Amino acid sequence: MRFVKTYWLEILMVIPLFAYIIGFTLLPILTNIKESFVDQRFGRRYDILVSKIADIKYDITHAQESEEQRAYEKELAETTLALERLQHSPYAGVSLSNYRKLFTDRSFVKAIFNTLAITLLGLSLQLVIAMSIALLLTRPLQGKGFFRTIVLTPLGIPTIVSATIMTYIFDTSGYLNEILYRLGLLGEVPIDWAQGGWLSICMVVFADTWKVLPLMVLLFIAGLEAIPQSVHEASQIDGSPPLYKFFTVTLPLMKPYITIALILRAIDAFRIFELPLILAGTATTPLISTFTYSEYARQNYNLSAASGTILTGIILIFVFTYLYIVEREREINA
Amino acid sequence: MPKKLLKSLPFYLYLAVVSVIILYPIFLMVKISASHPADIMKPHKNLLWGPAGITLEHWYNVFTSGLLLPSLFKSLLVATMVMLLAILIAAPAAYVIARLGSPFKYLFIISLFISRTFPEVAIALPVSVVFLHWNLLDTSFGLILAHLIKVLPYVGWILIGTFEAIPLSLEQASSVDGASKIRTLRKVIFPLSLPGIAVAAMLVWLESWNEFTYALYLTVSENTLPLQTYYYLNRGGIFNSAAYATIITLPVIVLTFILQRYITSGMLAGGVK
Amino acid sequence: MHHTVYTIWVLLLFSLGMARFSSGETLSISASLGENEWKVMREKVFPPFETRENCRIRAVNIEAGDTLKKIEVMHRANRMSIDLLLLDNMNLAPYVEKRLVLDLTTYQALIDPEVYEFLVKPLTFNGRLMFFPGRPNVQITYYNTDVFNGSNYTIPETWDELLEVAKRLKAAYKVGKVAMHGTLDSNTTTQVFEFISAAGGEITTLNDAGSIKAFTFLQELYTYLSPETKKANWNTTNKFLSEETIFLARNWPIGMQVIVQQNQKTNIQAYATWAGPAGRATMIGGDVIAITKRSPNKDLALKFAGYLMSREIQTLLVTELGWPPIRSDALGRVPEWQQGFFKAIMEALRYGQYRPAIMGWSAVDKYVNLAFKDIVMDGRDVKATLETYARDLQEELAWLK
Amino acid sequence: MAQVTLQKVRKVYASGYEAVKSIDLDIHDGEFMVLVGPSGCAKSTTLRMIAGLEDITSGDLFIGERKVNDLPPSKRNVAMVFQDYALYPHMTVYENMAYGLRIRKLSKDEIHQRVTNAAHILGLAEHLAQKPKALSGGQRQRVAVGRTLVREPEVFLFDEPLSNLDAKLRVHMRAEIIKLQKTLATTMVYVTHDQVEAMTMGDRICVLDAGRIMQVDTPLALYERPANRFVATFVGSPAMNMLRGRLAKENETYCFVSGGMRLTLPVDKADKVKPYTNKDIELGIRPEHILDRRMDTQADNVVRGTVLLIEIMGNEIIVHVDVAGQTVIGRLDAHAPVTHGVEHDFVLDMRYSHFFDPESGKNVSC
Repeated sequence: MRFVKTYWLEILMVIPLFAYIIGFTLLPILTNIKESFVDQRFGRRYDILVSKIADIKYDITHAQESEEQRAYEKELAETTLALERLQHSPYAGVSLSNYRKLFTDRSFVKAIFNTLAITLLGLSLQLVIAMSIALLLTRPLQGKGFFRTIVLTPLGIPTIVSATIMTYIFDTSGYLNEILYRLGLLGEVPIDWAQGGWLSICMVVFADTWKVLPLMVLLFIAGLEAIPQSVHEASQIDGSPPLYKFFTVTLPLMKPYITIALILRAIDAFRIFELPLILAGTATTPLISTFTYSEYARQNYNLSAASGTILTGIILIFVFTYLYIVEREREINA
Repeated sequence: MPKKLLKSLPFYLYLAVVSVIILYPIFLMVKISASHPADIMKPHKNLLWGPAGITLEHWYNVFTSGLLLPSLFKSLLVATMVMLLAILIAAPAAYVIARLGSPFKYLFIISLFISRTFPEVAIALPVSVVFLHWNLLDTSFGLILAHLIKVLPYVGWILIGTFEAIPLSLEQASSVDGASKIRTLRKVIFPLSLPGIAVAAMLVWLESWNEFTYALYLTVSENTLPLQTYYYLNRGGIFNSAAYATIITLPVIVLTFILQRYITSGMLAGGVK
Repeated sequence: MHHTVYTIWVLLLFSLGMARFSSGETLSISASLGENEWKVMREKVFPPFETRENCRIRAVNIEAGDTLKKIEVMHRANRMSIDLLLLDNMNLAPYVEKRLVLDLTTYQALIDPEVYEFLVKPLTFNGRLMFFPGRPNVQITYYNTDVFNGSNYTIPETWDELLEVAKRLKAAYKVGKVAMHGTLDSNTTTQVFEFISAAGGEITTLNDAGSIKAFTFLQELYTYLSPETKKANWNTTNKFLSEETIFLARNWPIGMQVIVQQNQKTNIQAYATWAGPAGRATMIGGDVIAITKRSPNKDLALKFAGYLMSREIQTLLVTELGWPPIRSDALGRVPEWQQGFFKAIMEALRYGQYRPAIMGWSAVDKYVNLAFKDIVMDGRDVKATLETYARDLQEELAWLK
Repeated sequence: MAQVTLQKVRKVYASGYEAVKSIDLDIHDGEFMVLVGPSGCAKSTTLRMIAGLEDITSGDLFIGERKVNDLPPSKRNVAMVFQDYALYPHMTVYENMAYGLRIRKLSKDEIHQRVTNAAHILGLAEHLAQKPKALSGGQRQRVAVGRTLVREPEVFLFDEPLSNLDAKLRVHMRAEIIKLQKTLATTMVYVTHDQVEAMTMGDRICVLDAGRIMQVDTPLALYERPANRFVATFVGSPAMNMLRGRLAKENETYCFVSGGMRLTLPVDKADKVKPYTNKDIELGIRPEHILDRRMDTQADNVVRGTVLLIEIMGNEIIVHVDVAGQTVIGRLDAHAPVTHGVEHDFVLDMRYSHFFDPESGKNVSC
């Protein structure tokens, strides 16, 4: 009690944030998980009936003539009966049917594969490119400020916009094919980037990289600038060749920044949504996120919930392994 | 000197290539938004500008369509509100967390971190159902609440970093000087954290301005700019969507150029350690 | 600090106010139209009505796919901000089943005798008129006149010719130049529906002789189709035609607006359709007028419905947009460039069939697309695949009854 | 104006570590009390408890008549100078000083009068409009002091205020603070780890070690009558020599025997240490009481040892001598004829010797 007395202000200050997070993040996630265990067929029907009943009740209260009212009463009775019957239907109660459906659905399995592939490919590509650019922009180079500004341009560009732009580039009659054609790398037959499979994965990865490169470059530049000059000088005096120096001095010192970059990017990559939705479409290149959405759009809420839950699961597993590793390293260092 | 230049030539080449790859798509967007259909609607397109030259007709269409202003207004309102509320909610908590002892602090930061990792698509569905009952679907307020879900943990992190940078002795001095906790917050902590808060605010504004997923789930008829672009993409053909995209992008690019030098790695990293 | 907080509250209340914002004397209508269609609406159709009734018309564009969900949302929340809908007729049953739309039986009188009977009939659900006819619509076959100039290529009139042309085009251009809607959603369903009907099949059965014929044909045809097929829907098809990455494809009449007016392509024309084993068949799509059950201003909405069905507006729509009229006395003079297309539309309408008005159309949609993916795209066995999906479909339909 | 009283004050941290072990301390009104001790002796913790920045685990703390255990710092009417000064970087020097006064709702001109006055005393008059980062270390230090001055508090608290300054400046500020205290005659509690600072500044000094008070007394008393081994060695430099040995009695005279040497005790000391006869005992003697033999040739208490090291100070020399395996440090006249590595006779002036109990380390000779 004394604690509350002394720290009332602090408590008051923390509560809103965490109340919000619990209310608007944790709770939804939990409901989502709950819904995912309700059979889709039951879910939809139940939905309709409940709203219908509510609607009829509303009409009864607003009905003018008594005869109209009677009609509603009758309808109400029928619907309630239907609901009653539904409660005892084979589909009622907790069921794994959604998950069974998902894992027998080839396009969902493909979605899992695509999601992982895009994450892995994207991360490694972005890591290498961003690192190389950061290295260049931190060494004494004429007009690097200019390049820095250019590289950072896409930083704030809405993903939806970058997606829009990328459609111009990756259309079958788009600018990339045109460039390849002009370079003579391509005959009359254009490449269909959205055909699914690796091509589409590469397309999404490219689009994603274009969008997030600035963030990673900034992060790495900060990391490189955090390395004291003396370290570089020391290794120069030791006469270590540049590449050797990079792998033995720079990279280890960059480790914290790299891990941060990777973890943040990985999470976003798992959740990547607009780009594949617009660039590739759900038909040829489903991702878990877009799959979840398309099921939602088809009003298969429970199925959507299940797929969303799976995505959540994958991310959480990833995050916790990451945290575990960080913890262990702490203990090692300490 | 020329020898040195020769040595750094490959670097310049690399940077040049990267720059082109980064800038060309943006150029395309602007180009298409101001090109004659004849130049775009043909098998082999011009990589630079087509012979028919520049036209502003698409821009004219967009501005006269009557769909731009409402969505522009909604986007502005939502982004601004989200910015203010996010700071108002996250800043105090961030301050307290920044002053906590290590075990609790770590715990809080982790929980913020995890709450940020949940996929929107998983959150948006239940939220849309709840908002339906709360009568918040298709309202700016509802969207604001949704965007807060996305930005709060993020801004929380940034601000924790900001507050950690303020030495504890300042607060103690102030309290010895006879200031109450609240006065200390107002007169000492707040002014000192203002720059950090400002940057965080701008980042939040951007996040909300660009947000798509929640908007898609929670909007019925009153679109935000990104949604409007999306629907144009689905419908009006590529010219208008190009014009729209350009319109959304301009303020953003300006803002990011302002932000560039203020963004610290801590903010990007969101303070994960 | 203080007045920041203050402003925040002001803004908060303000946005809440926005939330509560209800139309009042403004009539809110929603439809899923193209830019230039909206243009005509805004410039030619709304203003006279607005002045006559001195009201404001607020038009929002809701995608056909989203309409049901969103109307349902507003209905349940009892915050109906849409009064009148121009609904795609493909999926009407749910609106009735979920009691979202107003029972129009008592307002039957608004339908002028001049309105075609065959358009009104399918709008009554168990004896009650739930919708007004809005705009019949039907897909036509677009073709590139530079290619199909009669000399080396002629427009296909039968399935066999279609297959033939597709083969020759692919041989000539190394890549397919004929496309169909292959986005595996309602777009695909519509065109599959036409193929099945043209083979005398029934799409809701899915494994009858006609369906099997249709899928067998599509499976063979697909290998000669353009890769764009996967991305081709009612919208992108226009782009592909305009960019001349494809030369022949069926699509809705809105295409002519985009292709000819917006993209300024003069070398694209259209004809009705090709004949299958059981003759020519098209699907009557288009929009019907619905008035939301909880619309805050029904009377205005009803007036506007009448206004839309009136002779003047129908004529206007024919002239401006080449929309086929719903009434015999609307003889608008279609502008020169449209006449070819208009002819095609009117002819295609003659082969038109309605979809069955069933609750589970979304199920049909789903299984047809699954079948299309497996059989046509992935080349699986026709009979076996159709068998399984037909079974699932029947089960689901039964469940949804 | 008030005295500060600590009664059985303890500080135990959440981790269970007991930083302060039951301290009793009376700081008189207007007194300059210095808390000194090696790092980790809890001197800062004690100060921060007085300020109210650390809460008190048990015991009572009075400022004047008020028991302030549970009062927040803001209500204790104390002022504090922090080690890192803790100036508000976003305020000008003037605002920094005025901050506390504004909180107390003093009238504008009252504030102005006080601030300018303080600024004048500290020679900050022309810097009032500047922000702290524009100032030099010494000036910042002055501002920190000024900020406490204007408050006219009951008690001033200083937490190692000079430790961030270079040696020269430190000596200077030391003098200033002393002057200040003399003019204000307000109670001041001053924490430092530097015993020279403590000796020069304090009216009284409180020597702490590992959370316990070792001795509280005036600087001179501390020096001449250290209560125990710790204080004896902590105060004064070079530190007091400590020799282990036994107390022997030979025909009415007591003498300290260790290795080769046997040193006769003066009578007064002998009386005090009698009980240690034939027991182990420790002899403490300050370097300045080790004399060169030639001063008086027939003196007793002579020890012979090899000179290990000679430090030349100019006015004097410090010699390290090995006497029967124990190193003894002496402070001799600059021209004493000692040479490195050569055996030499020294006289220990036993009048100034101290004797300590080997176990408890208590000073048993006074």
